Amino acid sequence: MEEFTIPAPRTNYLNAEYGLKSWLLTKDHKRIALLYMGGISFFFFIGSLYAMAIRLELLTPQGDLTQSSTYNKLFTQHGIIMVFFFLIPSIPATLGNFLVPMMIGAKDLAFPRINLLSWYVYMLGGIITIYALLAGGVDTGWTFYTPYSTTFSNSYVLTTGVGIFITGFSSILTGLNFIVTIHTMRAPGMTWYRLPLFIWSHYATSLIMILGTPVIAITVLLLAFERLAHIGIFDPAAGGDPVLFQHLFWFYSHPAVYIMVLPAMGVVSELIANFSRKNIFGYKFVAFSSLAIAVFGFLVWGHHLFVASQSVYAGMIFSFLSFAVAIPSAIKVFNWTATLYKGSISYDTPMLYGLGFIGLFTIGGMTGLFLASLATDVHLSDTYFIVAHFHYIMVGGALLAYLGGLHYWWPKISGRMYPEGWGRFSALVVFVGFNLTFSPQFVLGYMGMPRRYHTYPVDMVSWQVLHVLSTAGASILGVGLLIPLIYLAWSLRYGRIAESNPWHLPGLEWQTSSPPPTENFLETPIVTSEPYEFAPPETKEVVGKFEKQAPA
Amino acid sequence: MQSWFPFIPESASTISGDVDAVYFYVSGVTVFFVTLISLVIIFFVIRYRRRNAFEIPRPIEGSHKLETLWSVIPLVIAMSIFVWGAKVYFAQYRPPQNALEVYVVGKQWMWKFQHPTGQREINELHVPVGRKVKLIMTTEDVIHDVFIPAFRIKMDVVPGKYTSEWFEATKPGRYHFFCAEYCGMNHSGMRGYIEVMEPKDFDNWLSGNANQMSPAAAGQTMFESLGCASCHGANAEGGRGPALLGVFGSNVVLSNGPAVKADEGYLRESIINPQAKIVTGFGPIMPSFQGQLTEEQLLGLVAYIKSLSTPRPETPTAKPPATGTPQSANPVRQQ
Amino acid sequence: MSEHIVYPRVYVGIFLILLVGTVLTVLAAFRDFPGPLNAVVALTIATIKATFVVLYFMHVRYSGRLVWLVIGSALFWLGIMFALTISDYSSRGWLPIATT
Amino acid sequence: MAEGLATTHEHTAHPALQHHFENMEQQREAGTLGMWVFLVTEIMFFGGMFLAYTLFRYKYGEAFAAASNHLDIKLGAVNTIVLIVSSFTMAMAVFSTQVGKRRNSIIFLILTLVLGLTFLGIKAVEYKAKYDDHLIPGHLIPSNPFNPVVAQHGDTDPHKLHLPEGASVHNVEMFYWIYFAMTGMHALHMIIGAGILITILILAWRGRFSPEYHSPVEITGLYWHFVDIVWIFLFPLLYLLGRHMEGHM
Ligand code: HEA
Ligand code: HEA
Ligand code: HEC
Ligand code: CUA
Ligand SMILES: [Cu+2]
Repeated sequence: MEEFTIPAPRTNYLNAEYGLKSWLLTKDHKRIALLYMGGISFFFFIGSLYAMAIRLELLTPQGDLTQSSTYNKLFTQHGIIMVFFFLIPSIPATLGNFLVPMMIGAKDLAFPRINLLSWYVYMLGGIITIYALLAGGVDTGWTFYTPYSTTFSNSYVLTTGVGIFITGFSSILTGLNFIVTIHTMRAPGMTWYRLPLFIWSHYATSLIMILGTPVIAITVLLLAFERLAHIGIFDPAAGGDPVLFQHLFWFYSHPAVYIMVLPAMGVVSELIANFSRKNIFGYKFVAFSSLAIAVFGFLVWGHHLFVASQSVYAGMIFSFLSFAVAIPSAIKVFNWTATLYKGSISYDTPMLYGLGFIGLFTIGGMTGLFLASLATDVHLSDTYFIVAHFHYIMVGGALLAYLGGLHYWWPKISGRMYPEGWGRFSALVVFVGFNLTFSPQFVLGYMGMPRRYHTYPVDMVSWQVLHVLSTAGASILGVGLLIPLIYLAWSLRYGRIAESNPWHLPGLEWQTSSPPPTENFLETPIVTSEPYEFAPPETKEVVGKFEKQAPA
Repeated sequence: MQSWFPFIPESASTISGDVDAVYFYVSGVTVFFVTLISLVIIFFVIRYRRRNAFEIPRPIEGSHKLETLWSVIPLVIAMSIFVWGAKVYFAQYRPPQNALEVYVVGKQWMWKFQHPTGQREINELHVPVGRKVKLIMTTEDVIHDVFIPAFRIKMDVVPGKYTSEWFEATKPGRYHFFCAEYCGMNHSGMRGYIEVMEPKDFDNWLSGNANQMSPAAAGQTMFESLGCASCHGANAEGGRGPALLGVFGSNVVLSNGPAVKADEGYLRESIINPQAKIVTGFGPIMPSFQGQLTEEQLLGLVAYIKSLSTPRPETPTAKPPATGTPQSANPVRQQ
Repeated sequence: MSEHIVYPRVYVGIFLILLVGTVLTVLAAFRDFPGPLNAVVALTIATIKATFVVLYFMHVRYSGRLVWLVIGSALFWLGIMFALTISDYSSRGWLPIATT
Repeated sequence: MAEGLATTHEHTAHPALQHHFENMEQQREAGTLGMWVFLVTEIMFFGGMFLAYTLFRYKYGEAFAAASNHLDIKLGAVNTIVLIVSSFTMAMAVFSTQVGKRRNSIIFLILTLVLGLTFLGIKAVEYKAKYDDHLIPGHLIPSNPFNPVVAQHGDTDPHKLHLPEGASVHNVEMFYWIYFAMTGMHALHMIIGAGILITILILAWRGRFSPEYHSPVEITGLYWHFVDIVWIFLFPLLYLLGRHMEGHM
C-alpha cells in the first residue's frame, strides 16, 4: 500500500468562507452535515434529559417525582424527540451527508439547494415541536394511537403532529438527494460493485425514506385535521377505524426502524473492514442484504398489531414475514464476523464501537424474534421487554455506530485527532452502562411490567430491584456519553492536527486533504479498484483451503 | 405474588406453560447465537490483533457455501420458532366452547366486569379455577388492554367493537392484571386483581352477590323498552324485522354482500349500524341506535339475543317464517 | 443517451383517447352492471387513461430502464400497502364462534 | 443506467451548468430522475388516502354512493376535460421548447396555466355549493358545521341529501371528509403547480430555454401530468361510484 499524505491546501471547506451567513446559506454538503450535527446533538440532549427524568421516577414504585400526566409527557417527548429528531436524521443527515459524495467521488450531492432546504425544514419542524413541548407538551406516546390522540388527549397533539409532518419532508428530501446522487454522480470507474458498503446501506435507507415517509406524512396530517375538525377516519365515534390508523402508522414506522439501523450497519461495515485491513467477507451478500432489508422491511408492519384486534390470520402472515426479515440481518452479522478472520485488527476507538455494535445488535435483534413469534409476543407486547428490545438496537446498535463513525471520520471532518485513550475508556463505560441499563428490562418485561407505567405495584419487590439497577446503569451510560462530548469539543482546538489519511485506508474519502476542500477533490478521481483493497487482488485467498498465510 | 425464583412470573393458566416453553426455546436460541458470535469475535480479535503497524493481511474471497449455510440455518430455526409460536397462539385465540362468559367494559381508568349471572365487579374479577373463562371486552372511550401476566394473555380493548380473550386458571390465588395499552393520565393505575377461587368458593361468592339482574335479563327489558320488539316481535319471533331466535352463531345471508357469521361483533353492528349488513328478504328500515346506548346496555342486548340461541330442547333451531313479511324467504340459518 | 422528441400528432392522438375515455367512463357509470363490475369498469378505464398519459405525455415509453424501475417500485409498494392491510380486514371473523 | 457518465470532455460549459455536475447530460439526468423519485413519494402520499377510501367505501357502500351522487357530476366531468386539455397543452409546451419554438412554448405554457386556474375556479364553485348545503365535514369551518338537510321520500330538491332508507348521515360525513381531504390535497398540488408554471413562464420569456437546455420545462411537465393522473382516478372514484344506483334511492 502506498503511503502518501496529501498536503493540506490552505483553504478547505471550513475556512473557505467565514461568518454566520456563509454557514446558513451554504450549499456545501459538508457544511450542511455540520449544521445537521448541531441539530441532532441538541435534540439528543433534550431527549436524554427526558430519559434521565424517566429513570429517576421509576426508582420507586410510587409516583413521587412527577405527576402521572407529567410522566406521560416525559416518555412521549423522549420517544418523539429521539426517534424523529435524533435517530432518523442522525447518521444519514450527518455522516451520510458528509460522506456520500466523497465516497463516490462527486463534488456535491445532486441537489445542493434541496439539501440545504431539508435542513431548514428539519429545524422548522423541530422548532414547532419544541414550541409544543414548551407550551404544554404531548402525552400520547410516540405512536399517537387514536382515538386517544384525536379526541381524548388535551395536550399539544396538533402542533406536534404538524412538527413531525414538516420534519418528514426533510427525510424525504435527503433520501431523494441520495438516490439521485448515487445513480448519476459516481466518479469514472465507480461501478456499483465498487461502492463502499456505507453507500449501499444509504441507498437502501433512502428507498425507505422515499417510500415510507409520505405515508406517515399523510397519516399525521389526517390526524391533525381530525383533531381540528372532530370528525374522523380514525375515530370510532365518527364511524372511523382506529386500527386503520395503526396500519398506516406502522406501514411507515416499522420500515423507519430500518431507516435507523441500516445506516448504522453501513458504518459498521466500514469500521470492521477498515480496522481489520480486510476486504469485507461476502461483499455482495452484505450489499444486497441491505436492499433485502429495505424491501422485506415493508412487509412486516403488522407485527405491531398482534394484540390490537388484527385478524389472527393476518397476524400469522406478518409473523412469518417478520422471521423472514431477520435473515438478511443474520447474513450481515455473520459476514462481519468472518471479515475479522485473519485480519489485522486494531483496537482503536471506532473499532471498539463497531464490535460493541455487533454484540448489542445481535441481542436486540434476537429479542425481536421473541416479539415476532405470536405466542410470546402476546405476553411481551407493551411490556418492558419491548423497551429493552428497541433500546438494544437503537442505543446499543445505532447510537454506538454513530459514535463509532463520528470518531472514525472525526479527523476528516474536523482536521483534528481526538484523544485515543479517552476514546477507548468512554467506549468501555458506555458499553457497561448500557448493558446495566437495559438488560434488567428484559426480565422486567417477562415478569409483566407494562411499559408507559408511571407507577407499579409495591408488592412486586423484584420489579423495584430491577428498576434500580436500570437507573444505576443509565447514570453510568450518561457519564460515558458526556466524556466524548467533552473531549471531542476539546479536540476541535487542542487536538493533534490530522493527516489526510490518518488510518492509512484506501477509501476515496481519505484520498483528499483533511478537512477536504469545498469541492472535495482537487480533480475528479478515477476509480480502478474494489472497495477495501488493502492488498493487490492477486494475493486473494479462497476460504475453505486454509493455506498458510504469508507473513506480511 | 412471587414464584420460586423471584425473576420468573407466576404461571397459572393452562396455556402459560406452553408460552413459557416457546419463550425458553427462543431464549436458548438467543443465548446460543449471542454466545457463539461473541466468543468467535473475542477469539478473532485476540488471535488476529494487529501486531505491527505495517502488516497487511491477505484478502479473502467470500464463500457461497458459507453464505448459504448461515442463511439456511437461521432460516430453519426461525421457521421452527414461527410454527411453534403460531400453534400456541392459535390455540390461545380460538374461542373455547362452553366457557363462562364475562363481559368487560374498560373506561378511563377503571375496569367493569359483569358475570353472566349478573354480579358486577370493578377492578377485580372472581373466577373459578379449572373452568374456561372468556372475556368479551369493549370500551367506552379509548383503547385499553387486559393483560394478565400470570396467564400469559393480553388483548386490546378497542372502541366500537368487541374483542375477546380466554383463559383457564390452574391455581387458586390472587393475580395482578394490568391495562397494557396506553390510555391517558392514569394508565398505570388502571390495574387490579384476578381472584381465582376453588369452584365451591366461587359458587359461594356468586350466591353471596346474587342480587343483580343478569345482562341477558336486562337486555330483554331493553328489547321491549327501546321498541325492538315492535319489529322483531315480543319474543323476538320476527315481524317486520327478522326473527332473532337462533341468529347468534348462524350464517346470515345478506342482500348486500357475502354471508357472514353472526358473532357478538355482528350483533353489535346490526344494532349500531344496521345498514352495513342487510339480511336478505328485508328492507333497510331498521333505525340506527348509534349514540343512544351505552356499551353496557349494548352488551345487555347482545347477551339477550345470544341467550335466544342457547340450544334449548324446546326451542326449534329453525324458526317459523315471520308473519306479515311479504318476502317469506327467510335467511338460511346454518348452525 | 439523447432525449426522444414526441411529435404533436402523437399528442393529439393521446388527447383524443383521453377524451373518449372520459366520456365512456361517465356513460358506463349510469349503467347498472352486476355486482362490483361498475367499480371494475371505472377503474379499468381510469388505469388505461393514466397509462397513456404516463407512456406518452410523460415520455416513459422512450425512457431508460431506471424510470420504469422507479414507477414499477412505486406501484409495487402501493400494492404491498393495499394487499397486506386488506389481508387483515378480509380475514377478520374467520374464526369459529363459541357458543355456550 | 448512469454508468460512465462523468466524461470530462465538455468544451465550453453551458451557462446553466451547475458547478458540481460534469456536463449538461448528467445534470439533465439528475433532474429528471429526481422528479420521478419525487413522484414516487407523491404516489405513496395519495396512496394512504386511497387506502382509507377503499376500506370505508367497502364498509359504508350505500352511504358513500348516496353522498357521491350529491356531487355535481357535470362540473366534475368538465373539470376532468379541462385537466386533460391542460395536460395536452403542457405536453405541447415541452415539445415546442424541445424544438426551440419559444413563442409557441410561451403560448402553450400560458394556456396550461389558464386551464389550471380554470380547474381551480370550478373546484371553488363546487366547494361553495357544498358549503351552502352544510356538507363541510365536522367543525372544519366552525361557523358552518356538517349539517345537511335530508330529503324526505319524493322530495327532489337537489340541495338536500338523498339517502337510501336508513343510511347514516354519519357515514355521509365520512365520505365528505375523504372527499375534501383528497380533492383538497389535489387542489393544493394544482396551486403549487401553477406557481411553478409561472416561474417557468418567466424563465421562458427571458429566453433561458433552448433545445440544449430545457429540463426545467420537462420536469414541470412531469409534475403537471402526475397531478392530472391523480384526478383521472379521483373523478370516477368520487363522482361516479353511485350513479348506477340513483334510480333505486
Ligand atoms: C432500529 C430499530 C429496530 C430494529 C432494527 C428492529 C428489528 C426487529 N424488530 Fe423491533 N422494534 C423497534 C425497533 C427496532 N426493531 C421499536 C422501536 C419497537 C417498539 C415500537 C413501539 O411500540 O413503541 C419494536 C417492536 C417490535 C415488535 C412489536 C412488539 C409489540 O409491540 O408487540 C416486533 C414484533 O415482531 C419486533 C420485531 C423485530 C424483528 C424481528 C427485528 C429484526 O429485524 C431483527 C433481525 C436481527 C437479528 C435476528 C439478529 C442477527 C441475527 C443473528 C445473530 C443470527 C441468528 C438468527 C436467527 C436464528 C434467526 N420489534
Ligand atoms: C433513539 C432513540 C432512543 C434513545 C437514544 C433512547 C435513550 C434512552 N432511553 Fe428511551 N425510548 C425511546 C427511544 C430512545 N431512547 C422510545 C422510542 C421510547 C418509547 C416512547 C413511548 O413509549 O412512546 C423510549 C422509552 C423509554 C423508556 C420507557 C418509558 C415507559 O415506557 O414508561 C425508558 C425507561 O427506562 C427509556 C430510557 C432511556 C434511557 C435510560 C436512555 C439512555 O440511553 C439515554 C442516555 C443518555 C444520556 C443520559 C445522555 C448523556 C448526558 C447528557 C447529554 C447530559 C445531560 C444529562 C444529565 C446531566 C444527566 N426510554
Ligand atoms: C323499524 C323496525 C326495527 C326496529 C325498531 C328494530 N329492528 Fe332490528 N332489524 C329490522 C330489520 C328490517 C332487520 C333486517 C335488515 C337488516 O339487517 O338491517 C333487522 C335486523 C336486526 C338484526 C340482525 C338479525 C339477523 O338476522 O342477522 C339484529 C341483531 C337486530 N335487528 C336487533 C335489533 C335490536 C336489538 C333492536 C332494538 C334496539 C332492533 N333490532 C330494532 C328492523 C327493526
Ligand atoms: Cu387503560 Cu391503559
Ligand atoms: Cu416493527
